[in-house]
Amino acid sequence: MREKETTLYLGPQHPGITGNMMVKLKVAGDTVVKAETHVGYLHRAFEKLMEQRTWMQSFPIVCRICVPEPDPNEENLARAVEEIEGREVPERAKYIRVMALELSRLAAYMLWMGGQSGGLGLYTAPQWSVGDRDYILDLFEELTGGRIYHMYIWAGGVRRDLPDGFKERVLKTMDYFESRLPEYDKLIFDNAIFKKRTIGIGVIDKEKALEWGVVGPPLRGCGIKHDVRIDEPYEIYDKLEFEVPTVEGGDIYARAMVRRREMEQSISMIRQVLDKMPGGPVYNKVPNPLNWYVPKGDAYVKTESARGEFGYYAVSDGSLKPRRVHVRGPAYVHGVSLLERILVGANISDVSPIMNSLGVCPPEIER
Amino acid sequence: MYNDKDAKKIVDIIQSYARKHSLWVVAYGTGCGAIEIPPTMTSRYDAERFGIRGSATPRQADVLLITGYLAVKTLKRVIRTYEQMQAPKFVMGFGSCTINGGMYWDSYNTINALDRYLPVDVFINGCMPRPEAVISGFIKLQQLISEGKAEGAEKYLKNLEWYRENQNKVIPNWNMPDYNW
Amino acid sequence: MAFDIKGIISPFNALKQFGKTPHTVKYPYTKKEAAERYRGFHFNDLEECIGCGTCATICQNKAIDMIEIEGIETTTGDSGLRPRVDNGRCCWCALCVEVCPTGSLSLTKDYLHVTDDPDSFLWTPGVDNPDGEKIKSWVSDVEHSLLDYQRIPMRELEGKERVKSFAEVVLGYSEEEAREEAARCIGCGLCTDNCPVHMHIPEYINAIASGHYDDAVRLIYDNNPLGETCGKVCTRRCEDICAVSKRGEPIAIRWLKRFATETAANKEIIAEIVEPEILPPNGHKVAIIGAGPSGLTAAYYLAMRGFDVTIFESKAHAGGMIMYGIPKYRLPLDSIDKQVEYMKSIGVKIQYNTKVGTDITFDELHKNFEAVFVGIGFEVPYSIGIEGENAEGSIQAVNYLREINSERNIDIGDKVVVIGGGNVAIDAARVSRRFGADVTILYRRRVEDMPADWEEIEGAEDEGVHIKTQAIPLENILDENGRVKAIKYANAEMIPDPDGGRPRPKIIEGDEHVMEVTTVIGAIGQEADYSFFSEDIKEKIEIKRGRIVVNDLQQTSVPWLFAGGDISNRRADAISAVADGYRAVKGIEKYILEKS
Amino acid sequence: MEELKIEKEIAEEISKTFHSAEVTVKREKRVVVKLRDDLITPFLSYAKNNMNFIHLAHISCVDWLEDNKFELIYSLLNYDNKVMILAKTYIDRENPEFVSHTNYWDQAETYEREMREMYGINFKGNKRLTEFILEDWQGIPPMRRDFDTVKFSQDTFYNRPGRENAQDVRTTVTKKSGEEIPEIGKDYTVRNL
Repeated sequence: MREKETTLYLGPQHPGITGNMMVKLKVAGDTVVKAETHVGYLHRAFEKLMEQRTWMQSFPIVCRICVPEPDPNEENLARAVEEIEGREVPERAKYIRVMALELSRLAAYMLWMGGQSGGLGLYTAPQWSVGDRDYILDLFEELTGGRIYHMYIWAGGVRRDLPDGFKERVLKTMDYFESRLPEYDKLIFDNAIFKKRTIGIGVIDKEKALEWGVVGPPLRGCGIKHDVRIDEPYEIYDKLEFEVPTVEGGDIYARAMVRRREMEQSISMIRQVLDKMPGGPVYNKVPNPLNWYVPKGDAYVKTESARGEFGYYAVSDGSLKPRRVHVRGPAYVHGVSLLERILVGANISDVSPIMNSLGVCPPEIER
Repeated sequence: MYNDKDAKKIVDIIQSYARKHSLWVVAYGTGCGAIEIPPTMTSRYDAERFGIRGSATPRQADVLLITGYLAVKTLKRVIRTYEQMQAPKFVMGFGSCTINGGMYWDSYNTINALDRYLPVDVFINGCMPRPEAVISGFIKLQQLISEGKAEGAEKYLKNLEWYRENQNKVIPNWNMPDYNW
Repeated sequence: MAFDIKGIISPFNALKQFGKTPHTVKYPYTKKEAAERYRGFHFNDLEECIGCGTCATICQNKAIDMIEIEGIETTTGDSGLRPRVDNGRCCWCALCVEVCPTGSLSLTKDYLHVTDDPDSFLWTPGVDNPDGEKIKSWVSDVEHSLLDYQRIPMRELEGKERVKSFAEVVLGYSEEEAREEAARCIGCGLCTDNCPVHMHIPEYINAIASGHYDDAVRLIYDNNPLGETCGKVCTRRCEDICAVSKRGEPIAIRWLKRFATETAANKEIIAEIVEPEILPPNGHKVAIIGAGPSGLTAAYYLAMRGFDVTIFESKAHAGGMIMYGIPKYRLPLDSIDKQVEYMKSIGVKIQYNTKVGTDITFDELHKNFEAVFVGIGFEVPYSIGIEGENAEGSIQAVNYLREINSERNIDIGDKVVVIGGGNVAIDAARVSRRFGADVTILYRRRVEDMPADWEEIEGAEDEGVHIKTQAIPLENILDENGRVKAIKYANAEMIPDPDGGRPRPKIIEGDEHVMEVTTVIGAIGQEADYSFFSEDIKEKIEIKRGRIVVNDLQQTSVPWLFAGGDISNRRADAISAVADGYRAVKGIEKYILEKS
Repeated sequence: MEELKIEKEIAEEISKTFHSAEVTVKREKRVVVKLRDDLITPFLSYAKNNMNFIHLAHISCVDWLEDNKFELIYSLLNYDNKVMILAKTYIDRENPEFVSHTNYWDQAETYEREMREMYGINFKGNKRLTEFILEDWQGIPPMRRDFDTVKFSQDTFYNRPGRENAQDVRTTVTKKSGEEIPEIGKDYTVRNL
């Protein structure tokens, strides 16, 4: 029996949608026949604004591109301009940067965990994970002066050195997180409901994944080992011991497990960073930002963020301001072309978990 | 003996007491300030202590949080959401962007002063406001409600034309149903 | 999927949490203090702030306005404005704190402002939160500041090398160094107020920083035709109040000016760059007495405005004190020539070897010219006032330097004592070193009291000049031929001034010493020679403490007579003379236009 | 330089196949190829099919207003050796048109939609050049350099009053000292960053 097709607008005001976007669904019964994403609700024109601002003034605004995880943006822009200019970054600053990146990855995964499981009706999970995430935000507040927007990493290094006793507090928090992970396993990852709702749902075809430009945990959830941290090690990732977990299956559960296992890796990496961190300066002064002429040139740099490969293409024309900064967020592909494809055939109730598992983050799609 | 006037007063007091302790927030993360809503609502800051909780639909909700900048495209949806909400309804503006444009003061796609387009009852300072500030905002709102000063919705209806004029100035294609029946 | 018994039971593990104290921060009943570095509302130390406005410039949100605050005046080195933050714009990134040159601006732990009034978000740090000092959290420090507090060092000849010749000691910035140094400037412009000429300092520095050297030269020549001279020997009051100098080394404004002006290698290039807009002759004639900095400046701008200008110079070379008073290792001859030649090329006429009073009378000048500008400088040295001062072997520094700069030799022997602590004394000492003499400076007070530039003092020490402070000369001891053979001096102690002025030296009785010398050079100051004025002029003009009293436009009590340079200002440096010349141009123009 | 062996091999292969291409090895794992605009499609096809550059990381556009050109940048990644190629070309800024590459990569569609919207470049062959980020946009595409976002924002959106008493530091100082800044200086004074 052929069911009548109806149009369903999911979002922008919808509790299941990630962020502020809209998916226009054609459904037959409960099944999605066609999906069309509509974005632009969060378009702030970052790239245009950066062309109006000097290089240094761009740092406070890039972190706003991705709200749950601002640090990769700062790090990317910093590294892009450093590459154009040929500026060296002190070794200690590189370690601190990696620590901040991994802490923010951990925070982003905690938030994702809350969103993913909360969306499936496991209401205790967000209470735990978002509550625990706050301890990382406390650390960030102490380190950078801001809970959410850190504006900490910038060209030439980082803004301030670690505060006194920070290392101990980070280690304590990491110990706490490590002790919490088995609890999360029991609550979420072993949970029958969670498994039931995620295994075999939202499958990305392994063959297609590469061609579609899938990156990050969704790609590793297809069993493909691809991670900027090992492919093109930046900062000091080549000095750390870590593995890039891959899980076969390509479904929501596989992606969840990739993230779950990466959390362990992040905790271990943070410990290594703190252990190996050398002394010395943390900031190689850039010229006075009012007169900082960055030489002509361009650079494409990328970072592995919690949602995948973050790429920045920066062009300088030798003036005070960037000629162009193009931000390629992982959600750009995940949230539009990939989502539209894998939603076809899914149940309406699975749309939101699928979006969550892909890490669709509208502010980095439209910027 | 109480006369009618006193009775009305008592009803008002009971009403505003009930209102201020059950503020349901429409689940619409309009901007980046939405990232501080989960911590506020969950175990660490636990806003439910104040009777604040999420509501999936605008029609059941009392409070609309404008969490920061509004892109013009979102403004249109926000107006629609706001107009769908039933009185009593309140609007809270988060952070610098809702006050005078914040960081996006020169962006071609974000509005600068929210109170030109929607009646705002409480503004919270910050970029973005911390959970403490958010809770303070709610406390301020509760206080205004109990004092009977949170009258944004009435103001909106009274000055609808003025608001519409401002809204129409930035939204080029106004193809929306009118919910202000 | 098979029946997943483990998956059903394991979530019940959460029951373990039952009864545990929640980690909830029960705000507002319990408060969690913001972090040590929290970036909350601004605080500004109003006393320390100098109103440079860099915070307003850097703010990418245009959140900061500079406003007038009651009780804070505009003074030299302080614009009198203070920042006001629009918290409806601010994002608390603290860029403003990182560029604050004085460190007065900081962020605090306070972040709470909840209101129903959207117009209440204008926040004047320091005024609205006078107690903010106590909760300062994100503070500015030199190490993490975005500003560079270290000057690019100027390359110089080694002390040992220098004394071998009169080669220029300062080697100048390379292009790269100049741009790097210029980039340190925050462009506030506070310095311009302290410059007697009010040169366009932030503009030309910014032009250098952006690589537009031609524009820098144009901006310098806009109100100072002796930019290159000033680039080498200026006393640079601007650097004294540089905003960056509050916590670090000031921008090397003088060296940057030197760099910019030297990019124009000869008079043709200067003319090509500056493209002076010379007005057609207006038929008015102006005479200028003395081709010193004030006279040259007046002549240059008058000539540009179409006046027929003639300078009467008693010596064979133009430049006045900058030619005859400043040693050539500081200001080479060809640099002066280049600047004077350029001025001549735009129409300034100079009559050399024409001393007013002997070769031409002052009345003649008055008859033939509509206005006269006097910039004769202080050329007559003060006597030291000790016995044997006029004996052979005892000379005056200004005369000495003039002779040396005229390439005439003076035999000073091998043991020289210079008396005085000003720049002239140091110059005389350093010049003497270049003739191989062993040089000692005798100065009444302490080193920190010396009026000379610290760089000059350091340079002299590098070159091996001995500085003997708190030493007061008493007598020149002469040999049988009447020539100075030794100097007697007494050590002094510093006694505080009862009136609160600077401490005074007082001779310690009996602590007298004799030092053998071949030459004693006196350098304790000069005065002017007004003998060429006719009696009635002398009566009409007012002379106070050796200086002619003038109005804002350098006009004396005699309307057609203008004066500038050392004879009218107490600062006694080239840049003040240039300023006088520049002002006199306006005065002369006004006088002539009003008259005709 | 032993380190850049793979990159050099790739560069060599490209310059052998496309003689007019200007190939530079920028650094480790970055090869930049400058091509004529009509060679982009053959190049992308060759890189994808023969050189295994199967991942299209992004397509970017830079507006060179002074030269009246748009620069298009295609970034490709090879999953095996992790080398990235940036293929650049210039197209005319007046009536900008280019070939769509949606038939090579599905996700190119999104980039092309965005560039049409933000720069006004028409990608021939892309069937879905619909509104993407903006809604009911009137006027020139906003990412073009000649679009003045500050002016637009000031004209369209309301700025809260109350800040009119702001003073300029430089003007205050000149007012006190009497300095007159010449016309050429003004460009260097107004540090309207």
